[in-house]
Amino acid sequence: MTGQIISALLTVVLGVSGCVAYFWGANRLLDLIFPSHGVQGSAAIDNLRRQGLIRPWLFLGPALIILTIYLVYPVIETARLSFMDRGGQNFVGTANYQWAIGDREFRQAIFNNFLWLAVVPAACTFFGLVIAVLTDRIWWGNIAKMFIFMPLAISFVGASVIWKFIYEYRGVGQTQIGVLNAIVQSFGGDPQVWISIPFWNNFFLMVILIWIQTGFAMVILSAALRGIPDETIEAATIDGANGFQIFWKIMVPQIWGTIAVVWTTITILVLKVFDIVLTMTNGQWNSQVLANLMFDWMFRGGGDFGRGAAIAIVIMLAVIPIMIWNIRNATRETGGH
Amino acid sequence: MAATAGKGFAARWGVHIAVLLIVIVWTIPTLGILVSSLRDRDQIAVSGWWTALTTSAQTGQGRTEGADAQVEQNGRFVIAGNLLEEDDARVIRSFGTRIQNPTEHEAGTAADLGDGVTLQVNEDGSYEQSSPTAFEGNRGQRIFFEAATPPRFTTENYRTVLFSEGIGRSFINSLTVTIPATIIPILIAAFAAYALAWMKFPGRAILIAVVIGLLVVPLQMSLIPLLKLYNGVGTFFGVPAKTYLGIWLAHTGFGLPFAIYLLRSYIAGLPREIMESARIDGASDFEIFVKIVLPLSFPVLASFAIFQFLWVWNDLLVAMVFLGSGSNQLVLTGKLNALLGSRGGDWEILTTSAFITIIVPLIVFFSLQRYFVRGLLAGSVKGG
Amino acid sequence: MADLLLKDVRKAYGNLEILHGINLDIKSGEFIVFVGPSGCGKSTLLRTIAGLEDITDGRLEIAGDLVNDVPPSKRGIAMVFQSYALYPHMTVYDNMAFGMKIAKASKAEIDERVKQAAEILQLTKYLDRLPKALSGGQRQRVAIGRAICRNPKVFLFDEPLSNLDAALRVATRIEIAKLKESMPETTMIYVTHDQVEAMTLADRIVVLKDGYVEQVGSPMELYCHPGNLFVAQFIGSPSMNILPATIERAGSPTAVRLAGGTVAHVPTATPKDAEGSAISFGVRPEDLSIATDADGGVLFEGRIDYLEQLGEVQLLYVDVGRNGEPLVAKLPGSTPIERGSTIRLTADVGNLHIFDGEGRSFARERLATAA
Amino acid sequence: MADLLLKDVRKAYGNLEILHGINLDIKSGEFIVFVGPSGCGKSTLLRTIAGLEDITDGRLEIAGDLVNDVPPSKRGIAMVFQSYALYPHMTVYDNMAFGMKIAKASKAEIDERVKQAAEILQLTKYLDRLPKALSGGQRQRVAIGRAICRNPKVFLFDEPLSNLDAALRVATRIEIAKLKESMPETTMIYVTHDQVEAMTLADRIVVLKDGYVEQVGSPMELYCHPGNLFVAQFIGSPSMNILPATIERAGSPTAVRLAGGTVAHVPTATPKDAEGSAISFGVRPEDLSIATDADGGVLFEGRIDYLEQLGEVQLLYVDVGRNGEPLVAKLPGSTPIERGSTIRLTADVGNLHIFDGEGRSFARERLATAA
Amino acid sequence: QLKFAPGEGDQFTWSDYETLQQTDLSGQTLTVFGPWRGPDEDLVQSILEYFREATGATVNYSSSENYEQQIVIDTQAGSPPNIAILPQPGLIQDLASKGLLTPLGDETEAWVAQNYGAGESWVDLGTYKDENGEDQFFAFPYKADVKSLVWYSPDNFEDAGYEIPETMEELLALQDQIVADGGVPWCIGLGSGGATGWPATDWVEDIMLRIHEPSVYDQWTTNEIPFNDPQVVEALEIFASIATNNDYVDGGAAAVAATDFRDSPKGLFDIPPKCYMHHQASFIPSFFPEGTELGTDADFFYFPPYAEKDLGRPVLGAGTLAMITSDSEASRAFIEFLKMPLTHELWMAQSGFVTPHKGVNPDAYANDELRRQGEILAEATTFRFDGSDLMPGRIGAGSFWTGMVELVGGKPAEQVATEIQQSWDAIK
Ligand SMILES: Nc1ncnc2c1ncn2[C@@H]1O[C@H](COP(=O)(O)OP(=O)(O)OP(=O)(O)O)[C@@H](O)[C@H]1O
Ligand SMILES: Nc1ncnc2c1ncn2[C@@H]1O[C@H](COP(=O)(O)OP(=O)(O)OP(=O)(O)O)[C@@H](O)[C@H]1O
Ligand SMILES: [Mg+2]
Ligand SMILES: [Mg+2]
Repeated sequence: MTGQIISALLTVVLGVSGCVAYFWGANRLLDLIFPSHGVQGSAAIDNLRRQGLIRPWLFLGPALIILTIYLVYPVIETARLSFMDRGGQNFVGTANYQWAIGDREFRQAIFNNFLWLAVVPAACTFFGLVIAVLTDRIWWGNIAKMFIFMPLAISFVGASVIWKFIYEYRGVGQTQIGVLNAIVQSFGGDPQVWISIPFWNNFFLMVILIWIQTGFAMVILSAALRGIPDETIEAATIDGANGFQIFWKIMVPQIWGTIAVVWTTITILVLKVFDIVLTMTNGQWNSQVLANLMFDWMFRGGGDFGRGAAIAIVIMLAVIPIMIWNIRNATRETGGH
Repeated sequence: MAATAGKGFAARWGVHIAVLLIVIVWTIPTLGILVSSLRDRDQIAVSGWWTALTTSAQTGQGRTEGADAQVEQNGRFVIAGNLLEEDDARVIRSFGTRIQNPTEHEAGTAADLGDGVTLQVNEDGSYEQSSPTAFEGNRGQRIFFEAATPPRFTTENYRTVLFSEGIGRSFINSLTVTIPATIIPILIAAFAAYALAWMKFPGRAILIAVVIGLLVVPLQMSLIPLLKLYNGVGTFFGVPAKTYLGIWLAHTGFGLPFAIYLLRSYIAGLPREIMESARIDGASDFEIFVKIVLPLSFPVLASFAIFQFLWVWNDLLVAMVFLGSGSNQLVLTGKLNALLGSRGGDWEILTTSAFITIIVPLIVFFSLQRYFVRGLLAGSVKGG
Repeated sequence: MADLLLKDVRKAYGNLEILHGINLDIKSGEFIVFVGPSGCGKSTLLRTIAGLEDITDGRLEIAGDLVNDVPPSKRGIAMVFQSYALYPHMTVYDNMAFGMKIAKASKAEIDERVKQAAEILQLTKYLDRLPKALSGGQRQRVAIGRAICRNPKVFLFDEPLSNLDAALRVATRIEIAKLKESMPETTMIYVTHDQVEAMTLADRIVVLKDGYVEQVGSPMELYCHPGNLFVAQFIGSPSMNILPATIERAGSPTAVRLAGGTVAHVPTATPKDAEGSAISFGVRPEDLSIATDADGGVLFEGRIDYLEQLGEVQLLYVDVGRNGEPLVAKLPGSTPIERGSTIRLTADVGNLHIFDGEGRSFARERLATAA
Repeated sequence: MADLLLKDVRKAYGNLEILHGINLDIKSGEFIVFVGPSGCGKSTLLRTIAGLEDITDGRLEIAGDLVNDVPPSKRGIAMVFQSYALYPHMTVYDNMAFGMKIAKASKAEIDERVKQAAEILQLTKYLDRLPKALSGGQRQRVAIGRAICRNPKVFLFDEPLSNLDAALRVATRIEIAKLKESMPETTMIYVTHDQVEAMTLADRIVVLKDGYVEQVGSPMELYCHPGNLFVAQFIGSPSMNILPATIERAGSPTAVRLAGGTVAHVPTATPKDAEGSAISFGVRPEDLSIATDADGGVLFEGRIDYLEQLGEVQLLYVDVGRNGEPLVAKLPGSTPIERGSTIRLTADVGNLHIFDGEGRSFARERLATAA
Repeated sequence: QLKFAPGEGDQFTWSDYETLQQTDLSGQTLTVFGPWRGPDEDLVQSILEYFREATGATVNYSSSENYEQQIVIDTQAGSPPNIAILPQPGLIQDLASKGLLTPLGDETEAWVAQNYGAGESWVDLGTYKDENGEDQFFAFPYKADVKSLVWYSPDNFEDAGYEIPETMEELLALQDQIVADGGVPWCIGLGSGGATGWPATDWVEDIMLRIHEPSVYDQWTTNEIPFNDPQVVEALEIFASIATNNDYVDGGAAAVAATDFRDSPKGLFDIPPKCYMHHQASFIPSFFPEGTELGTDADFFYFPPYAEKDLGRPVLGAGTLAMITSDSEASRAFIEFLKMPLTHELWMAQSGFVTPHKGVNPDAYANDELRRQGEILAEATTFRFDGSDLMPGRIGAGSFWTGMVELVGGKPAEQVATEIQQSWDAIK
């Protein structure tokens, strides 16, 4: 055991220090190759200019390499596969895409995904923001935050078990072991099979993701909130603004960039998330979403890589508007720089 | 600002009450997991977890002892015994002999079973069955009863999970995977984010776009091409394909787009004058990054660290694929998962593992919380 | 009605007490100026009055009501922050309009008032800009504009003109004076480092030092009758020359012997027991003049060490043998003087000040009764 | 050696040109002060010199090298930012030591220089504090300290004293002057709004307006011989009184008829063709004095509208019938004057200024040759 | 640590162990990837232990919650285990057609045909088309499950005076009898997270085997007759007539799809009982309440055939199949190991293992229940593998499942079948 701990420690230290060594060393090396200290006049300036050309790439280098290997290459591979047959061996043109357009389930998934996109990012961001703001100024705020954060930390399987027990249905008149039906029944209503009510079941599934992801929004937004200069809030207080007005008119606009980040991230997450649907309904009762459909085609019963890849590409294309919006934001921010 | 003078009653308590309400709503499901993890499987499936907290009426059944336990008393044959175990805390309220009507008779009264046979079951579970004729057969009378069951919890699930073989090793495996897989992407992403936010070079906007685009790449799509690559590299160099380095890089890769995206947006928002001031002080980009940007980015670094840690910690798929699923390489989630039966009905184990895995991320969350400092930039610039 | 009463107001950050029991009684409609060295607690006091900082101890009353626990927004104040505290995401217009929008003023009224304030502050061109695209002075003006757009009972200004150029400064100062005139009921509290601002604007000046009030009084009172050495040196620029001296003969006038041996007859009463004690003798640079032969009382004689030409006036740094610390004299710019030459200076006895061993003015009893 | 040469330097934010071709030749070791109205581009120019802003057009040379593209760190400059730009996460000590640490100075040297700067700036008590626990003036001093701890070829100060009280301001100003004296090779460029600072510190003053250089010259030159109306009014406080007038007789001296009908004989040469043209006539408030009966040339006569007592001096706002715009006069504080009374003012003819229809000084030819 | 010391107990064929010891594999590593986790993993490890002990090979067994996904990834990426053991023929077909499996050879094929009960059906089960479209024997069946079982509580039957039905007619009559007595005959739960619906496929398959010839069943699973063939629709309708009848199922029709298959058998043991019968495979006792004793508290009977149809005693089953995904000496030796009766007996002697291997000693069965299941398997006139597993994954683990959910949700059988057929067409 101790041996293992030591070797683990060693691995950790090696791994991390290797990374640190790269950045430090690469920068050092650059300074050595193109020295700017101790060199006279224009030579130093020339060297500095060279440094300026190279250094961004030193900073970006590892990220770019890793991104290329781990994400860009697979994307290209995916794009390639989306024009191939199920085994990925023969070229089939756009057949996979044509199939997708004609597929009822695919269209269902697109529709549902729109629902998800409309609800989940907004809800998570909103709740996350409200919680971040409220907990920010009370002494037990950190503890409260921990409770909101917990769902995020609970492994997904654990979470799905408990939501099962929330939506669980037992026949009319029986003891309900699902919280929701127990409540409904205690108010004299008839228990429902929540996750099988078409259309509405989407929302019951969304609730789960909202429950989980609000913690995410909360953490990031509370970090951002802490960065708001207090003075502006003080000024607004003096201007007579009440809590709500300060929140909406002073705080929210100032962390708008972060809100956009959170929103974008959750939007993308929604596009990718499939485990909730998979474990709760597996897309039955009209609750299919794209990511689950993709997973289904990729891996179920040996899989059809072509179609899976085609759906994956559709998911990626869906992000383009978000991408454009973000780039706009980014260039606006940096416009002054 | 923390010191702003008084607020009204509503403002003072309203926030507390509102937060409390939200916390309660949010915690109910989590509480459900906690309670479920302390119950045994049968209970989980038959009664709502919230009922576990209170005394509830539950039905049970027992059987009188067989005929050979009978004694003859005053001309009647009597079988006496107890339906409940010695340390059973249940209190019997009513009983019956037909399964369709288990609450026919009140506890403590004698029920007439016909043919002169009577049966009395008392609250403590003791029963006495008497008959004018001798009992036959060695399977006794089935007795159904309804008993008040006090809350019953078991730490058995935790014991099962915590003392399962190899859990310590997988815990260390998990840490070995998680710690570098958290720190490495932070470093790499922070450098990249700084470059994307504050350095001038051609193609910056495009790179930002690409990063956002890569956020959406589904993990599942990358696994096969990557593993192929790993195997290729592995065979080429004659090293095993599944190594810690491999999984760190994999997690780094999957975490990077978000990290860069998040960090860049934060770093770009730092006051420009501070950066300029450092530049004038002669600091190079590297020094500015290390001495100014990193310390000022602690809040966002901490929040990213929390998430990356969490994702890696709770990840199973990537670990299985890139580290392997042998018992030596199993990470904690993998190990806990292996405790579940093949058909996955072990909710008590599931909920228990959920609670065990939650602890480390919570510690991380709490210890990184303090980097969410208020007014980090206060006093640095005037105006704005 | 916006009387302000501070009773033993204390403020501490953690263990560090910044304000040590401030007592002030500000009448409704008064224009009060806080002056004091950097870091003495002026901003802190202002923020305390605004309600942005909790009062650690003491009472703060506005219009007779205890407001220790009243939130800032309910105190009816407007404030200009030393660090501006502009809303970075709002245009200049919106920054100025915010308070009124909150107060649900009509669009037309908001527009009118903002435009008017912008006009006064020469910001009209910049109404659509965000603060980050403004110069330092422009930002400061926006901060002022934000306050004057509103209609509060109390105005708090924290060095509102520090980043403005002289002309604009004068103009804005006059605007503030006018503003005050147009709202006779409104109380204004103003922090400044500028003597001219303090002297011209204030009904009363509060001199602070290290978290204590040193003296409160009208500008002329502080100038002519500083209560102690600190105030004497603080008010007036360049500051009063202070020299060690001894009382040769107490009474009224008091005969004071300077280090150089000269004796001056200061028309201030001193108690008998002070005779022979070491005191400080003060004279303002601008009260010094070149002694003509006709003048009997040459106070100082020395070599001109250094000379600063300021146009209308010139500053003379005269070595009168005080271990290198020069005596400063301010003479009309036209007087022909050469660096290195020797000069003899005198002053009207009415402008001489004497302070006891603890630095308190001997004239303070009179002041105390006058106040 | 740190000559600075700006040749037609232009700077635009997007389409908005802020600096319209600045030409300046700054000698090594000079102390240059930039003055100008708020928003005229002083900070921008300074930031351009520092290399923080790209030059849109033109050439910037330091010590003979074109440095348009040289990064700030290689220009050998230190800068005090108008907005301080302190490192919020570092203590005062570390803020000041940062530049030297980067330059790999020895610990002992850093310590010595920081302590020394802190001493000068009265910051010793606060060395361990973070910027957020400092008052406005203290922050500003840290910013100054940061610059003076380093040993650059060029110092850039952007309104470094605006948040300091008078005494500290004088002290710091003198420290800066001393600093300059101790480094005769170092060039200093200083932005200020304070006339006294500009006058006392500068070797040459650069007056900027709306992104153009209006005049460059030594303090006294600008004071005595302003090149145009703008400079005349900008330098000096309160600013020069400008009145419409016509040239009655050109030549040297020039006879000028004021609106009131008075004729003044100004000893400035005017070209013949200017005769009869409408001009502006200027006289500084401090150059005005009460006309005694003996004086022949009463320039103005009017009612005292308003009176400001500043202690040593008083400001008179005299209604001389200029549509309510008063004439300002600065008289010694001791002169007994009453508001509402009528006063007659005169001035030394040597202190009278005349400007042509476009606002240029008639004396400018002489100035041009003198420069 | 060997569970049963070699040589002890004559129910085991210990001679096999000696044979195994002849093979020396020390220094070699064998990686085995299987579906068993948790308690099942302990069982499989106890078997592997003998292999380790006897041959000296290092055997690494691994499994995963996402094992279907994982095996696809590992084989596709080129780092497969040596041996993969999977329960889904559909998935195996897929791997085979991509050339990721190594044929086991004619000899093994012949061995199965000879030594397994209903040997030809097992050979068929292990035979798949390789990448060239040729049939090869790839998968060695090891460990079977019997699906045609109905579970009940003997006590409750006794108290109510019900008899074990011997024919389908009797079963249907019993069903009505129970309703008449105020009880509920069936507990059916289709819930299974992402796999919701599969228990119903077992019902339908069992019914198929009881109303049609086995050949129809085969045509159905290979789509030689369409899914919406009237013969199939008939089976669906029979199932629907039970599952959508509020009187017949606990909780009413709505509960069927919503109840987890792991929870549903618990209704048998409730007081009063929620239902009297539960159709499920042999693994289900692990989900009975704790302390339930098989044989006394719970028992099973064979899901009977229609007397009038005279189709013999068809048995529906499932099983796991072992394949070589990465060939090596050890892999081959492992397949040989699986052929040994001992390998079967060792697991039989523990729990949850039924085998069609004719050479094993039935005495090795740990209990009567297993033995009786073994007998059902042995007495079967027809044995058919789980049809949904035979169908392509998209159908058998996809539209068939969802279709079943829709069926119990009230959709007409005809329409359900047509939709499933459409999805089948879509992947052709
Ligand atoms: N980022 C920007 N975008 C557009 N205009 C700007 C920007 N920054 C400054 N300006 C404008 O440029 C002009 C000059 O600004 P600068 O800061 O140089 O003024 P300044 O002379 O320093 O004034 P002050 O004395 O008020 O500090 C101002 O009118 C200002 O509004
Ligand atoms: N958050 C804080 N924690 C500790 N000390 C503080 C804090 N804020 C201010 N101080 C100290 O309190 C004292 C008073 O500060 P304040 O801002 O009131 O000064 P000031 O009179 O406004 O000075 P200035 O003219 O320089 O703005 C200063 O010495 C300052 O260092
Ligand atoms: Mg202050
Ligand atoms: Mg400026």
